[in-house]
Amino acid sequence: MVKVALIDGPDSLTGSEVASRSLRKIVWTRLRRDKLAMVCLFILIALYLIAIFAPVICGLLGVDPYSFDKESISDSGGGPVGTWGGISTEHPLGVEWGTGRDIFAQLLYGLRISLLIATTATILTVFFGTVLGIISGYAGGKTDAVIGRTMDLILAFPFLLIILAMSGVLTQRLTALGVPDGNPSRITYLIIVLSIFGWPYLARIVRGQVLSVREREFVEASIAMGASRYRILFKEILPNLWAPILVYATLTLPTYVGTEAALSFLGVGVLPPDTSFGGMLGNSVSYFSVVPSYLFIPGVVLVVLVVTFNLVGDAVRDALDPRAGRV
Amino acid sequence: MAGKANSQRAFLEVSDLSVQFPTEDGIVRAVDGVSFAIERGKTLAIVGESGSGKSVTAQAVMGLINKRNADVSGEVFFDGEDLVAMPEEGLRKLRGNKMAMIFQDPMSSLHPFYRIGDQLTEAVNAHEKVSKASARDRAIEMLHKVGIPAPAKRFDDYPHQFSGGMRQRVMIAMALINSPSLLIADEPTTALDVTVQAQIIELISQLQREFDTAVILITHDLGIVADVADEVAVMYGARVVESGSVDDIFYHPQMPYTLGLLASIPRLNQVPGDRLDPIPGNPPSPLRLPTGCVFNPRCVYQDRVTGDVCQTQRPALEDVGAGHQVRCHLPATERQAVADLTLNLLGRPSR
Amino acid sequence: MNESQEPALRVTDLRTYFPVRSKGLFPKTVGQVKAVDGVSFSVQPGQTLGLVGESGCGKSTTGRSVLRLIERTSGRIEFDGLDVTEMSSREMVPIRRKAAMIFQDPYNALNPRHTVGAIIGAPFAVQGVKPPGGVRKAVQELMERVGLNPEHYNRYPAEFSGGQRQRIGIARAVALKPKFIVCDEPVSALDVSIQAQVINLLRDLQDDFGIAYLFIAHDLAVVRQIAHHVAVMYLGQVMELATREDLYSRPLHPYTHALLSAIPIPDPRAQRQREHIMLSGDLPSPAAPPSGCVFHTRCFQAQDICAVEKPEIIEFEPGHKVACHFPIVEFLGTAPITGLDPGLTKQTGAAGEDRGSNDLIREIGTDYGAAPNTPIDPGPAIWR
Amino acid sequence: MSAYVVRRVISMIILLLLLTLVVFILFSLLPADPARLTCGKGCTPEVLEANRHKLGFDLPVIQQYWEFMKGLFVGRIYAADSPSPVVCNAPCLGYSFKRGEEVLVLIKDRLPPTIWLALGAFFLWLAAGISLGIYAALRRGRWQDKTVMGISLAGYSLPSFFLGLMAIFFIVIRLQLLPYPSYVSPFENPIQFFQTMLLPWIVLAILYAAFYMRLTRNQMLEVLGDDYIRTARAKGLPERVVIRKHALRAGLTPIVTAAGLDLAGLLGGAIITESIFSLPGLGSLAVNSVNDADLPVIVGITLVTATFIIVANLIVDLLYAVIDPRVRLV
Amino acid sequence: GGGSSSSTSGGGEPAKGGTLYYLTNAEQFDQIDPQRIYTGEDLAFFNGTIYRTLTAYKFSPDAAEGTSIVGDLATDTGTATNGGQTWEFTIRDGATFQDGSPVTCADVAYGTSRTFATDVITGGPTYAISMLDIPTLEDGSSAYKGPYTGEGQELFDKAVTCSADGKTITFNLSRPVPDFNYTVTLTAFAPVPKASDTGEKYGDAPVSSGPYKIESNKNGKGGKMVLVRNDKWDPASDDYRKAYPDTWQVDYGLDVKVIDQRLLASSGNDATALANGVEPEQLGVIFKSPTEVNPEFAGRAISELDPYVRYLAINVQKVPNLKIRQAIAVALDRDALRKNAGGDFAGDYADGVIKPNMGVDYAPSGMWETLLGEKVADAGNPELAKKLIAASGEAAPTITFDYPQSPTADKAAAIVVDSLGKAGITAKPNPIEPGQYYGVVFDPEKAHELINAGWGPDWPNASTIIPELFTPTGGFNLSQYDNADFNAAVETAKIEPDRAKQAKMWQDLNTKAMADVVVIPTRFGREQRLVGKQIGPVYLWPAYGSWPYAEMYAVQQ
Ligand SMILES: Nc1ncnc2c1ncn2[C@@H]1O[C@H](COP(=O)(O)OP(=O)(O)OP(=O)(O)O)[C@@H](O)[C@H]1O
Ligand SMILES: Nc1ncnc2c1ncn2[C@@H]1O[C@H](COP(=O)(O)OP(=O)(O)OP(=O)(O)O)[C@@H](O)[C@H]1O
Ligand SMILES: [Mg+2]
Ligand SMILES: [Mg+2]
Repeated sequence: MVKVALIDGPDSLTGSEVASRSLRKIVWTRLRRDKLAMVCLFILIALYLIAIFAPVICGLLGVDPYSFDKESISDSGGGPVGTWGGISTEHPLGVEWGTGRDIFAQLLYGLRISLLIATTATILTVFFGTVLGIISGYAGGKTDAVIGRTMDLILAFPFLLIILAMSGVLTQRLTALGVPDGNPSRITYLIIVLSIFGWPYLARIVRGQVLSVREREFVEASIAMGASRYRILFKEILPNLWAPILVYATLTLPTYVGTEAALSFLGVGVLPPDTSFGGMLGNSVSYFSVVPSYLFIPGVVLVVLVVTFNLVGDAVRDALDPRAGRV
Repeated sequence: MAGKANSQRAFLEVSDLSVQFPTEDGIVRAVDGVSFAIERGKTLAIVGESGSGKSVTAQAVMGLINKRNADVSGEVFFDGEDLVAMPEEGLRKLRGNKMAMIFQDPMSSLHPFYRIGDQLTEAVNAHEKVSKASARDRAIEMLHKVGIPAPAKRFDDYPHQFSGGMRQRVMIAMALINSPSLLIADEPTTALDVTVQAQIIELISQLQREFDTAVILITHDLGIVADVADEVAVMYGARVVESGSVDDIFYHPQMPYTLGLLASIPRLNQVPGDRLDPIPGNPPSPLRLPTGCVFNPRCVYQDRVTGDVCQTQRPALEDVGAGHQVRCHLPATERQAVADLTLNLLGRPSR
Repeated sequence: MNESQEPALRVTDLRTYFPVRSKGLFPKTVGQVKAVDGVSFSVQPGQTLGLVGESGCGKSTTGRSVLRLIERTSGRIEFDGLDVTEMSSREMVPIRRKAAMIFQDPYNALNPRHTVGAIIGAPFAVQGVKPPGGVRKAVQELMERVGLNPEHYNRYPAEFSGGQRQRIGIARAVALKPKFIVCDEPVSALDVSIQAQVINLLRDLQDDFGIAYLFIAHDLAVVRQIAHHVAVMYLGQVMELATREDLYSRPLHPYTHALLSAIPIPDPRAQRQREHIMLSGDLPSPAAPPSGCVFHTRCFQAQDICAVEKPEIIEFEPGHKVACHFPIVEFLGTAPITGLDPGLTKQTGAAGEDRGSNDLIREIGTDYGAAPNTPIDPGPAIWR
Repeated sequence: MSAYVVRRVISMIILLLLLTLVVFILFSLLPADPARLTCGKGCTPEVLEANRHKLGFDLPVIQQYWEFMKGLFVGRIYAADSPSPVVCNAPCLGYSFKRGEEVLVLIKDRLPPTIWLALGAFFLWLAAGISLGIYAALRRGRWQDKTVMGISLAGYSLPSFFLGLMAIFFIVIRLQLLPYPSYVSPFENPIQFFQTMLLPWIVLAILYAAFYMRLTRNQMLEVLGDDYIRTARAKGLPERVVIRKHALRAGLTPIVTAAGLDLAGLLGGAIITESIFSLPGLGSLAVNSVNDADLPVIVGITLVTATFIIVANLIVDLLYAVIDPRVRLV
Repeated sequence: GGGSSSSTSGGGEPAKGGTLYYLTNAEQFDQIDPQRIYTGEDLAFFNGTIYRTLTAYKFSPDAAEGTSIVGDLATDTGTATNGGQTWEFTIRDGATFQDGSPVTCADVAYGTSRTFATDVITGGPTYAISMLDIPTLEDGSSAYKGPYTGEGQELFDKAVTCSADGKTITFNLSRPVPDFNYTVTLTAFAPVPKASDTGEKYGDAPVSSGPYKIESNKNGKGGKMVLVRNDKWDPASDDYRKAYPDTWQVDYGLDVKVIDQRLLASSGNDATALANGVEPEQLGVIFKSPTEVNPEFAGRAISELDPYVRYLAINVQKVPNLKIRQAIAVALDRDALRKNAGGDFAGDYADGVIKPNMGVDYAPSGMWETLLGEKVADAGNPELAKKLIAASGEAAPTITFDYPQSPTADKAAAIVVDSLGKAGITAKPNPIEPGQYYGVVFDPEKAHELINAGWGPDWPNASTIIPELFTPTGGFNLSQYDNADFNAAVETAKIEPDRAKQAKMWQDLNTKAMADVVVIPTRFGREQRLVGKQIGPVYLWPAYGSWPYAEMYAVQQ
């Protein structure tokens, strides 16, 4: 049967029904199967939309976070008039102690600020963590040592303390550098410190990944073709890092929301008249035994935000887990 | 043999064993109606391509498949007891005691954090109440048997201080320390160099003789099969497609896949530089086993079968001689002709 | 073989040592792994040199050093008569069109995040080559050539089986029609039924394009099917280098003997009757290689001098080099190592007769057709 | 091994030196004039100048740094040229004029509550985190797993201050199960000590346990798939032994790392928890010092905390070698 | 004065013995060294317990009586001669330090001299330096450098002299100070035995001359100070202090919420505990209204005007245009600010920096009635502000508001921003860490246009207000105000011996400063306090706006 020897032609594909394996498609197909994640994703998108359109929404409802409603608070003590922190048709979630500002509107604007800070800081963290991690992992030697020691240094700092201590002066420096005074520079400060103290974690992960990816033969194949360092780093290696980076990003974002809230709680938040979740929670401390809604409303929204982010992050992680489904 | 309900049961008799893993992508039929049997002191080799279900079969026999995430059905009679139906505790008592297993990768099969000696005595203590000292003596003796020089000294070493071949010897020592009557060796030499492989295979045969153990040797290397096996089961696509004595398989193969396998291996006793005769196509995914005969997409002989039975009907395991069974739709005459043709090509005598 | 022709690759006294460093803030070099230690060979255009040896003996390091993927310690590498040893990585770029590489692990060698089209098209992109008709057309032609369905241009490696992935790697390697390819165990990870497909493909490509291969493998049987010359490595050094015919029929080095005899033949009767040379022990660590002849610790022929003096590699007979104090010459023309199917042996003619004829049976006999009971000098090895 | 430790200690010291320098430079930027802060209502420029000199703030940063480093080893005398110099004995971490106390003494005073808090929470979270993590891993994909992971998710989604305030609101204010937290030393009044520490312990433990549950679960899942676990089962070991002896030990390394660093971090003071539960620990000292611009104290705390972390790093690395014999400390 | 007492004394009779607990959020006293103490509550506490001063304020809830003085260490309230430029005090017999040695003139003089060692004794009031007849050097500092260097000691010894018997101390002043006998109520003039002086560290182990002495003191959260009876103190020599309790214990670093909860519950030791402040959320629990206590807390809570005036200082160097300053003042929503601070509970609208409870020195300034051209509503008048800006000839300014950060202050800042914004003035909030606050705003380079502040007099004479706040030599001139006419008028007022005339002068200067809008007064502060069930007397002592510590007792069971 000579035919045996000659058949050497195109093969039939096996498992060709498996969906195309681009990262995006993998994540998306797997995510879509996860009902809970989809619900959370939906909530998240809704929250982002709410944040972006907060002024419009507040306008429609006739509330805004800045105007003082002196009628809604008592003349003695400054507490809200009415039960549950002064919940009324005018003020769907009540008013702030002492000023009568609308809690609902504050919440929406706080969401805006929280998301702005957390999202931007995440992007920066991911950027620096990735770039420095890749460089550190690929270059090795002295570069690696310098970046590594810098990371050690940063990780050894009690960062909350530093952020607290440095907020005033660094905000001023930023202003001196041309960042508009006030909230722009405060927010910038928060974004910067969160990124500065955040990147080493990702850089470590990325570095580790690079160390293993660069040992994979396709990198060598690329070198053997005569590829430039740029191509190797960013075309060959980087695409293989998206999974850990994406996972890290989705899990970092909620952490930053929480951290920003904690910092606001400790007084390093945005400037009045603006406020964020942490600021609202910090304010609540003096009153919550009398008006618990001050604690619960921003707290619950914050938790919902963080939980949904985390759930989506988890789902992304599972979707990207190479071992997933191998039970 | 397997399937003959009223005959005397063999020492180990596996009949119609199936293992399915439900996964995200669908149900993986890793093992699909596999049957075979083996007596004490004999060696059964299971050969087949990667992913054909060899390891899962072995683990199913050992009761190592986690029943929580897999469906195991069929029967595994070991010394008269059905292992599939047996509760976990009973299996545990058998494992490492009456039946033992060694694995493909000696590098990762030993716990990296515990001393060699402790891992060995642990195997003793799991089944017997013996004093520390006597467990130690037994372990050292076993290490000596598998050819570890200065076993008393090496007793306290960690696995990473051993070379690959040495580790595989330790694994063998661990498997045989309770004198099992069944040893399953899952590709015990794939990760080793040829020169070491030869040592290990030799060692297993030697110990098999000493303990009168039944050995199931899983491999994809037909050379090793030719070397040590008494019986051979050829697996393809989760099924046994041909089984029989080693001579049946090598000199009288009846299944096109077995033939293709024999034809495609480069051999030292072949014309150097000649073209090889590969089987076309690729092995099937266990997620989507072909309907009918699992080999049909790659089979070049199916045009010799009338109709589309190859594509639609699953062939039964058919007796074609004493203990020689084949799963193929080819008519007996055609099978013989095909076998002769190929064997001629290989330069072997046909029957 | 046209000896006057400039070899596609010539390697002279190549050494590649890896420093062993301590960890910590101030790492120190505490030793060296002599992964490749004085290796010389050449490969003629359109020919294949097989490089065999056990795991860790330095095969891959040789292949990589040759392509300047790792920095060699010393030695000289010439492509097509051009000395590339001292070239900077920039200068190497155009050279890399002529030399490509195929890897062992068909999954690892392909970037899982790139489509097949991108992978095979990468050499064009990297080298800035614009094939007539565009990259896509060129890639699809290549895919067709190596037996892949060109419609699968946009798929990812994970969607392919091992054999198919290896074809992708091969297509990438031959994309720029190189003169020379290092194949680092291209079939070791494949199932036997697929292995043969790939070997056939490599040979066809060699015939078509006249590519020279440095074919690395640990399986002597596989090498035998593809290589014109074979080099046997042990602990970073070449022990024996000969034409295929010479090496398999008249191996000189004890190590080659041991290797050959350790490979089981998938033929029960033949296998049962073969004599096996069983080497004792494992490969020593290349970080602390034995003194003298590196093989002496496992050699059944070893004598006192072996532990002291390193045997130089010498051209023992024309085209057959060996590095051994006591090459096994007395076996010449006989087949001491392998037993054969008795049925076959009977038909075997005289040794060396009619070599090159296409008669399968006689060919086999030529290699191993001798009395199986020829006494062998008993060494420290275990005999079966 | 000892050479390794010596080398590590040296690099630790270098790291600490660098860190101090960075801290000095960072804090030299602070707007508040520390001298002004020690100079009350009726402050005059010359008094200000004198104070500045006394505190050593008139020196260039680098020299202040040098003085500080010297003080660590030989002690330090502030305002040596004045009639009433302030002596700060070696190791002198600085002197808080605001509080009229050596920084080292201040830190020593504040350490016990922080240590109690950290240790109590540490044991709670390790116990809960690891056991629940294993439990979840063994029941992967089933409701028990999902429940544990849900708890874990909640744990690390809840900001600590929210959790703390909720605990106070419900347990202290509404249900009045515990008194309003205010620290007493365990040696003074053990019962009150436990009553006040209980909530902070639980709050911190929930936060951390959440992470350890996941970590343990993932580690276990990873390790349970390893070949040597199969070997252990093939030996016929009871499942309990396989899990505890073989799997857990193998999966321990990242847990040890995390635990070591987390504990060290906590020993530097849990700023938020301490301030919510008004525990007089390092964290609240830190916050107060920031509010007071009490520079020497901030620097001192930063250094002490960083030292904890760096030392923990070393200990963790040494522990690796204990856990994993393959690790060679060279 | 404003705060008619809502409750004046606790239930029950005074009894000797027991322990009084002073619960505080602070982690330590700012200062314990007598020469360095400078806050009202601390002055009251230490003066009542361990430091006797030449003169002291009477104990009474009444604003007038409570701010009048009696002799303490001195037999009487002193004798002024030389037109008020020389003051003489005679020290009582039987007054001793805790070691039993008698308090002499030399000890008082020595204590006073310590103030001059400005490099060691920092933070305290510097009246001795500015009032005693000791020349100043070119750089403005005193020629006397304190007892430690001894430089210029002879100058001091000339300014402060002792009689031969050590009983009479004479202060020679550089100018007439008609109320110098009020000045010496400050512990800065308290005696310090030279032998025990440890300089900088004297506060760690001060020598008591009062009925109690420090047994132990441990700062920080969880720390406490314990005062026990000074058995060398002779009640016969001291008819001023009652010294009822056996022990005083100060618990440091308690959370304000904890303090409230403990006092509300008032169980165990907390029955004899006091503190000085109530969180806003508890006000509704304790009080029916700012002037009425809920029955269940009757006799345990007070809501009184404190000595402080809250205001926003305008930095006149940075905002030189009067019209702009007026515009800022007019635009400010003081109503919202007061509401935010607690409405009625937080106090009354202020019209100047002198408070009605100052007695004679107070007269309405008319700031919000006439001074700014028309009557300005409490909620501000953005329209008028816009007009003023238009009239200023400048564009609407952009200003920055410095304030010590806290949640409530953040909201106040929001109010400032919002209400100024309505008048077109851009205000930017600049929160500063509370502890660093004064360090920043006293630095002319770092302070901004609008600065949050509050001030209380050192004794009931506006001489401790107007000069401090509005002259370049004042210690609290956040406005950087420097007006030659004004300065001259201040100097005249300072030495005016006739108290009534002097009061009129202060009233005019107050009005002048308001007309110049140097500060925007927002509130005459009111404060609320709560004590345990078994403590008395419960009233706010007008002298320091504090508890009358020396009179306090645990109620007899
Ligand atoms: N736990 C599991 N869950 C899902 N699929 C599994 C599991 N274990 C094995 N399989 C699948 O079952 C099939 C048979 O696997 P098995 O390990 O028995 O193959 P094998 O013949 O031993 O192959 P190899 O030669 O590569 O070892 C494979 O496709 C494998 O992916
Ligand atoms: N980058 C490296 N650093 C240090 N040692 C190395 C490095 N690469 C290889 N080695 C060592 O050099 C020796 C030769 O390695 P090499 O990979 O060339 O062997 P090989 O013959 O290809 O083996 P295999 O068959 O396992 O692929 C080995 O001992 C290996 O451990
Ligand atoms: Mg297998
Ligand atoms: Mg290799």
